[in-house]
Amino acid sequence: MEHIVVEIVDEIDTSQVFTDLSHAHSGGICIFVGTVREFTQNEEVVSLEFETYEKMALKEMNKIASDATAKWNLNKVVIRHAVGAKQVEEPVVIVGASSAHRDACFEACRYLIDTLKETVPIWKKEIFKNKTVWVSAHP
Amino acid sequence: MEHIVVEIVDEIDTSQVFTDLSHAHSGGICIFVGTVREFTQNEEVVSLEFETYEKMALKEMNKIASDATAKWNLNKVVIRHAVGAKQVEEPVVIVGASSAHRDACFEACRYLIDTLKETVPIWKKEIFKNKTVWVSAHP
Amino acid sequence: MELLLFGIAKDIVGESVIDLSDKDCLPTSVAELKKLLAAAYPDFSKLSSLAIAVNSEYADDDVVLDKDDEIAIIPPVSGG
Amino acid sequence: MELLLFGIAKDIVGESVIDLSDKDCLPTSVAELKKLLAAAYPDFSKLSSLAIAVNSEYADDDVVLDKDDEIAIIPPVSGG
Repeated sequence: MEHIVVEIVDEIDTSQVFTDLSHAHSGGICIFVGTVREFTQNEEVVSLEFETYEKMALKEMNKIASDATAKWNLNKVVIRHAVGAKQVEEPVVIVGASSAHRDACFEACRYLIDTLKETVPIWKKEIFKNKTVWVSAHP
Repeated sequence: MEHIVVEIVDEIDTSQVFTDLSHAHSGGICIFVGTVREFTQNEEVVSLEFETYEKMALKEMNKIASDATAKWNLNKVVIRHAVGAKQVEEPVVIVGASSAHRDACFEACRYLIDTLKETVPIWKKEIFKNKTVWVSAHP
Repeated sequence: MELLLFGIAKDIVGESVIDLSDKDCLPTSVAELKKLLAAAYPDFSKLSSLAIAVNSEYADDDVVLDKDDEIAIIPPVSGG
Repeated sequence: MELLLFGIAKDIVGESVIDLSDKDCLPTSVAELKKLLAAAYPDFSKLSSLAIAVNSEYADDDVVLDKDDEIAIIPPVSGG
């Protein structure tokens, strides 16, 4: 699918996503950016660290993007995730879709981020002052 | 509200919106960009032309942004609309919200664009090869 | 009393401002103004909707008009 | 047969790869591999979930393992 962009990167360039999603047949673009929050359950986060099983992550991201283009009438789809150390306010993931009308791009964008969080093999470690935690590892 | 940005501009700089919405307490940013489509009901659009009653438009945009911060727990809100002539693929409106969790920013972003389209005094003229049409003017 | 016109309303009237100051009796409410406009410009009745703003706020029919108010005719909006 | 480890699974084992090639009998299915891991590393049972990927695809318990497969242990994912 030529209109799908799926990437694992060291740094996310937020300004690039509009170029990726721009399309003459699109009237709407919806984008979600996940960023590092300073607090998790009232504990101050120093930084986050992401690692991935890249080969599999790219396969899963491609599946999600393809499924989205099958479910909705989309002109373009982007899924881009960062790895490595990320500081507060830095973007860690950006997903987006563009479509003729806004219903499709809003629904697709939500689907992209929700499904990515469920299936893509990427792991987030929260680094606090006195401990580190692999997010969601334990019940 | 210091965290609300509401503007009428000649050109939308899409890269600026992430800076506007970035916040240490936000884990999610949702953005919608409205762009000029090449076709409306199978007719080729040459360009669009937007005009506004600026004083009132800014008031209405501020109301929408304030209402959104009352309905959802948002850290920042942006509503920015362009006026003048716009070509195919150009952005004409950008709205967005940032929040701790993604439900709030997705719902708020949708609310911002839906309400803007209903209440803000901005008028769009579609310029086709052989005619011009004020959008939504007639039943 | 001046009326500001936008979008298709401006095209229908052919002006971006209507000056009512020299009229003998000015409309005293939004309802009266709407009646006056309907009589003067029949094409307004063909629009999907027609709102009036007084001092840059949407105004219901019963809002009273003062000669110093900023009044605007708001045809169907189509931003975004 | 090598197992790739990520996230907390890597921390539990203390390695990013486990080489099973020198074992006498290799696991022949995903189910067998899971049993073997549970016995060798009791801390895996404390995780919210534990998936196995074979050749970079999620694999059900009944998937058969070949000695040349790329096998990965997938602890609970937390991207985004």
